[in-house]
Amino acid sequence: MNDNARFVNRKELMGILVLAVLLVVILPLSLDVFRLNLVAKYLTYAFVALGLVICWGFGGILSLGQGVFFGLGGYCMAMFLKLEASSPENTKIQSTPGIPDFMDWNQITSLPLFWKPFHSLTFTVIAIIVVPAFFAFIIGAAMFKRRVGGTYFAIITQAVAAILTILIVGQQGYTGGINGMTDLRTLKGWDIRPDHAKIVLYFFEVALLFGCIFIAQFIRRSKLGRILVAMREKEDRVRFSGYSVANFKIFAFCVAAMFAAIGGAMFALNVGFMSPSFVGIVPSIEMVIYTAVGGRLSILGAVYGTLLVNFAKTSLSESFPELWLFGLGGLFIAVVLAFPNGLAGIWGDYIQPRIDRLFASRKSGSDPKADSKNGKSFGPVADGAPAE
Amino acid sequence: MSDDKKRGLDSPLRRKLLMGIAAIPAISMFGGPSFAAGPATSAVNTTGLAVTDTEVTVGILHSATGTMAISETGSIEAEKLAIAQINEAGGVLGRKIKIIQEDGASDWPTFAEKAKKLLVNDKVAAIMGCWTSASRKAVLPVMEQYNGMLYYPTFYEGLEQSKNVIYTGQEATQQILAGLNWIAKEKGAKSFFFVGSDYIWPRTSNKIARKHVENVLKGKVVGEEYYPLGNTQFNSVINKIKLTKPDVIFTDVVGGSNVAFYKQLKAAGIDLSKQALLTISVTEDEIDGIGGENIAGAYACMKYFQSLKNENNEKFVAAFHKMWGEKTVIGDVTQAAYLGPWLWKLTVEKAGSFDVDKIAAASPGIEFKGAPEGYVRIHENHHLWSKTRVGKAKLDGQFELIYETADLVEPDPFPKGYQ
Amino acid sequence: MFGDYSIGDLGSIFVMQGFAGLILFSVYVLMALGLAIIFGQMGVINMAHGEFMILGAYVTWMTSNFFQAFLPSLFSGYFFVAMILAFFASGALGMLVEWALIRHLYKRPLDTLLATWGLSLILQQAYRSIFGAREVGVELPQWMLGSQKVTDSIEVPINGIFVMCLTLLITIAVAYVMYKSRWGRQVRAVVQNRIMAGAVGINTERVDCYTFGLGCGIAGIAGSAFTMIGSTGPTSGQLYIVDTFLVVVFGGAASLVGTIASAFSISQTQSTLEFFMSGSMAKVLTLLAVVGILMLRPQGLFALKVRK
Amino acid sequence: MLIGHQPKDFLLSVEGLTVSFDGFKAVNDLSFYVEENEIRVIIGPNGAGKTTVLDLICGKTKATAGAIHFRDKDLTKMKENQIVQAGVGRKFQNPSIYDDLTVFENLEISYPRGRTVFGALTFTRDAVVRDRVHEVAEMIFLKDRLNMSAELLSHGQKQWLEIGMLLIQDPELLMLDEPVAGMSVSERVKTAELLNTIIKNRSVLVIEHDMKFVEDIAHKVTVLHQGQILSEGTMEKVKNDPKVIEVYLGH
Repeated sequence: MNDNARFVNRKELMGILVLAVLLVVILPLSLDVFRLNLVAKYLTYAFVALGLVICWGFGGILSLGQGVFFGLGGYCMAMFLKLEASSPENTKIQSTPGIPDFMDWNQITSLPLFWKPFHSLTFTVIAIIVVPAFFAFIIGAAMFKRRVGGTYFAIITQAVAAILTILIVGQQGYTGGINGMTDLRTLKGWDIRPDHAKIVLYFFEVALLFGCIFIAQFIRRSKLGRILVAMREKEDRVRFSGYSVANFKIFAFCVAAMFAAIGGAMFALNVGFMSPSFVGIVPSIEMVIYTAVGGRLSILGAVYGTLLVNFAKTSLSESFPELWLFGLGGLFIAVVLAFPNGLAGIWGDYIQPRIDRLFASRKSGSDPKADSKNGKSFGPVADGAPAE
Repeated sequence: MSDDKKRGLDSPLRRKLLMGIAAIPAISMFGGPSFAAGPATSAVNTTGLAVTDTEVTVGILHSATGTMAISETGSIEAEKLAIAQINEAGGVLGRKIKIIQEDGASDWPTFAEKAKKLLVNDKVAAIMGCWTSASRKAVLPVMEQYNGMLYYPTFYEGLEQSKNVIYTGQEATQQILAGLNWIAKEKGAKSFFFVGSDYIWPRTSNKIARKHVENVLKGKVVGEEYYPLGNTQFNSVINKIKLTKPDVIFTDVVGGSNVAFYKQLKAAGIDLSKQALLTISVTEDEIDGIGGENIAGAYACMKYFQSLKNENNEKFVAAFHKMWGEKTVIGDVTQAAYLGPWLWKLTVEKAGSFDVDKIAAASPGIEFKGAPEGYVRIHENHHLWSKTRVGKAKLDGQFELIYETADLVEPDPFPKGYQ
Repeated sequence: MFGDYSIGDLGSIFVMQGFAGLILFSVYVLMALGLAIIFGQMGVINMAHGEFMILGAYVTWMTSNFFQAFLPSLFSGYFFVAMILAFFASGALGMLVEWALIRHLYKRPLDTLLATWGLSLILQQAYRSIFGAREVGVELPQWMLGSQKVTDSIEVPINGIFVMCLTLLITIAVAYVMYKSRWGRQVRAVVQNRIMAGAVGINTERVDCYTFGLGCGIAGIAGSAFTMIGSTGPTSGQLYIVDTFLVVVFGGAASLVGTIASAFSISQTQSTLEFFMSGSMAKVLTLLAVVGILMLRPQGLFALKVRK
Repeated sequence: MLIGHQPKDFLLSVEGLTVSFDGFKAVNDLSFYVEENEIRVIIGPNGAGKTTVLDLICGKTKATAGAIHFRDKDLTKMKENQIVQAGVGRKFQNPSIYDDLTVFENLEISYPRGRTVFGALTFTRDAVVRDRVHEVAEMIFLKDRLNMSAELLSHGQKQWLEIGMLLIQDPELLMLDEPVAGMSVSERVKTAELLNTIIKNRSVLVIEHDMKFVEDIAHKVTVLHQGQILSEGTMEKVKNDPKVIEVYLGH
């Protein structure tokens, strides 16, 4: 019980360490830069999946519009990078040098007002966090205060994603339209394209990811985390324990939005462009499946789920593009029908108990009661009921 | 007509089989021609490309899945055909071409990722690929960073020029201006109504068309409308067309929207044999989905039609049908995609090397006399000199050639006065 | 913008524009009815709804090919046969899906969303493998093409009239089935109290299965009808899905009247806006209005206040 | 402010309360007053509107007309969580606890501290909290089940746990909806004992069918019938009211 109150317990620490070794040591050593950059790209989605664990797994709020926040974060970053790439020297063939190329194509002759602050990196970094959070706050406040939840919320977030996509595509003079913002080159003069930059960015991203994992872990371990779980189960009861359910939902949704936005910003840096194809409904739903495969209640599972699905996608679509869609579709169905707790559930139900038994037989001195308790709350709530 | 419809039932299956065969390096299919021993690999490949003494690897990068698979399938087929033919004719510098095909999955970042994989991992000597502007824009920085060579087949909006890309389709002025001139003269057209899908290619094309109509033809644009990609309801814009009674409807609607647009236009009682309509986005491929009866009478402005009467084209169409099924249609982009491997082969042979820098430098001036569209030549700006043609859609889904420019039109990706 | 036109011109345009709105309305109702039954009565979110529609479209295409090849004399009437076949094909697939998939997920509505999304991916790829990646063109009999002149300047498209009649017919049929027939009473009984319904001898599993099948079957008819106005390709179904869901949710999920009212208001808003601005902006504004109203009135237009 | 101000300070005053669902008036112009430290039992046949009254007071259902004052606060204008924070606690008819959490966590969540988002994030499980949880757990007979997942408890234990969750909130007005329903005889006895300890120093509003139990604890009884008060007073008075006998006790 006391163990429970601590921010990470022994098993969880082990889990985080294993992931750290995998991401910091094993992958960089075993993969070439190209593949490592792919991993970096996948990991940007892991941020989104992590956010979904908090808002969907813990809080029971399924958002089908996480692409909106991924996109907002990504676009904020891309706007900064695009401005830097559009220096008057780089763009001297344009009729108006010094503005992004797509603006020039759309007969815009001066930088729009809302672009101007993105000359500043500090402003950009703040915007990456604040803009999506603010947006999530507005949506969340409007919906949760009026007790819109469940499927309605899912469909409305989906509509928001559709609106934003059409808007970005339609306002191409300001956003780059369907092409997105391409050809991003430098960050404060530092070229983000060569291999060594990719490696630096990879490690930076992994560090950020662990930052987010710790935040997620902190939230889960705090009373707030337990309130979220309680809320998912019996919303009314939480209300009658004196909590404002709406505020907690808004908080979870905002955190998820911020994580997604960080992922989006890292995407723009790692991949070198941003496009509306991440904002829409399809990518948003795909991001949900990463979380579901990892186990919607498992923080680390989100990372593994994202990596697994994307590795499968890349390798399958390289050799069997047709099979890939069958595979992905089948994965959705299998996860929902057979493994509602995803990889974490499989781990918690089948693998962990064996390992435990192995350890228990070796050193019988350990406290079996604490172990079983921890095992349960780590293998992330293997026995937990599905979110809905 | 019934014949035409029956093929739908059997052709995909058959196409599938054929694709499977084609995936095996085409040598097995064509009975293994003997490859003359070419120059030493060390001499023709100084940059570590995937070239051996007997083989050279080339990438094909299109969408085989997702919404764009509809359009890009033809390009894949054409490129495979060209490569098979080149191999049959002895390969490139005595080396057989090996294909690595990647799926862009209609997703722009995937295109970038796969392009990078082809260049970095597979070290391909050239990539035949991309279809939409968005995919090209995503791939372009990768091509430039890793110094690859892309042969891009689609007619597009222009405003681009790269050492690492050969544009085998037409850029906007090349495609549009001659067509507008023709229709203005032929139909005495003064007023135009523009309808397009809402993204960069239609918007840029319409911008160029508008300048040309207003400044050169001294006509008037009475309406300019854009609908989101995938929109299926066009009754409102059709009413606006009825209200403004333009001499010419000028369209660049793409994808599934296309089908909806022409079906609804027909249903609204706009008779394309009386109302002139000029499209720059409908090829034989699109008519397949629209249905010939819905679009018959419309004019399309392209550089190639399947029905072109010349020796090259007859051979090309026959070979294409032999490989991909009798009833597979061939559109403008499909033909342009077919040019890619041939132009690359000719350039390699002129440069005497697979090195990308040498190919980029040797490209201007390369002539391809065997092109189905007729003679083409690569311009200094890496686009093609080509003729512009206007065709009239017929009930059977083919175009009847109505007009073609007398000379090759010069590609002008950064047109003065149209920006 | 109206300065250059005569009053007569404007008048007929407004009539035709009103008609365009009505066609859009019919299209929305047709799309949404099947979904409204499934979502409203069963609480299942069927993300593969669009793919069931496209199945109907492909069935129509195959039927037209069959008639052209073997019964060319009856070609003018094939469309009715096609619609019936489309209904049964989509309905049968729907029942199969219910039995294999949905049945296990009634207690987890959000999970049905993910599972049916997976199903939609599988169906899309299946269509691509079977029918090819290219779009297919469905040829219509001559009488369904063109338009009917009402006055010199007012013309209405025949396929529009056809869709409207079809919508009316199907709506009446559905209303009858749901509110008058014995089976409809069973469905509603199951919706209100599954356990009680089971206790009084209603085979709830079978009712669920048929309800889902009916919803999918109507989607099939809709898809068949849409071959007249839209495209038929492996991914065409996705074009409809967001609109469809918004219509259903905006109407208040449990209400057939609500679905119709919401289809009406959304279609009229959109077609009116389309006349004054570009199609893209009209779409954005319509969606924004719908989302905005849903934020103020989350239960939709026509949800009843019930004692919880 | 003087208008409508009661001469005597009631803890809870319900005046002219009406709620209608699509025209059906579940509660119709209802008025009653609860004093400090009073134990009031509401009885009435099924569908009389008993649970709806509790729903209205705790904010779960919004009133169509009328006023509910708790001290000087108008509860009809407050949200559920604000009503709880003002000092009104509610136990539901079916045990409403968090199955996924342990007994300890169930009680801890109900502990009235850190109820804002930020407060919950920075909440620490200090000695005060632990002691209070242990204290309450002892009262509700669950002292040695603190680390058990709540879903494993028996039905009666779940009822106790929910009562414990209310207790730890320390409300001034405690509302219990059929606290002994579905319990075994021995559990019933223990529950009565529990209720007798916890009703000290607070006002309690109870809905109950078990007449024996009502007689044991009630200071005053209100009989509801079709959303209106049929009779009100001591158990003795109510029992002898002919109207009551006709509609309820007589059966």
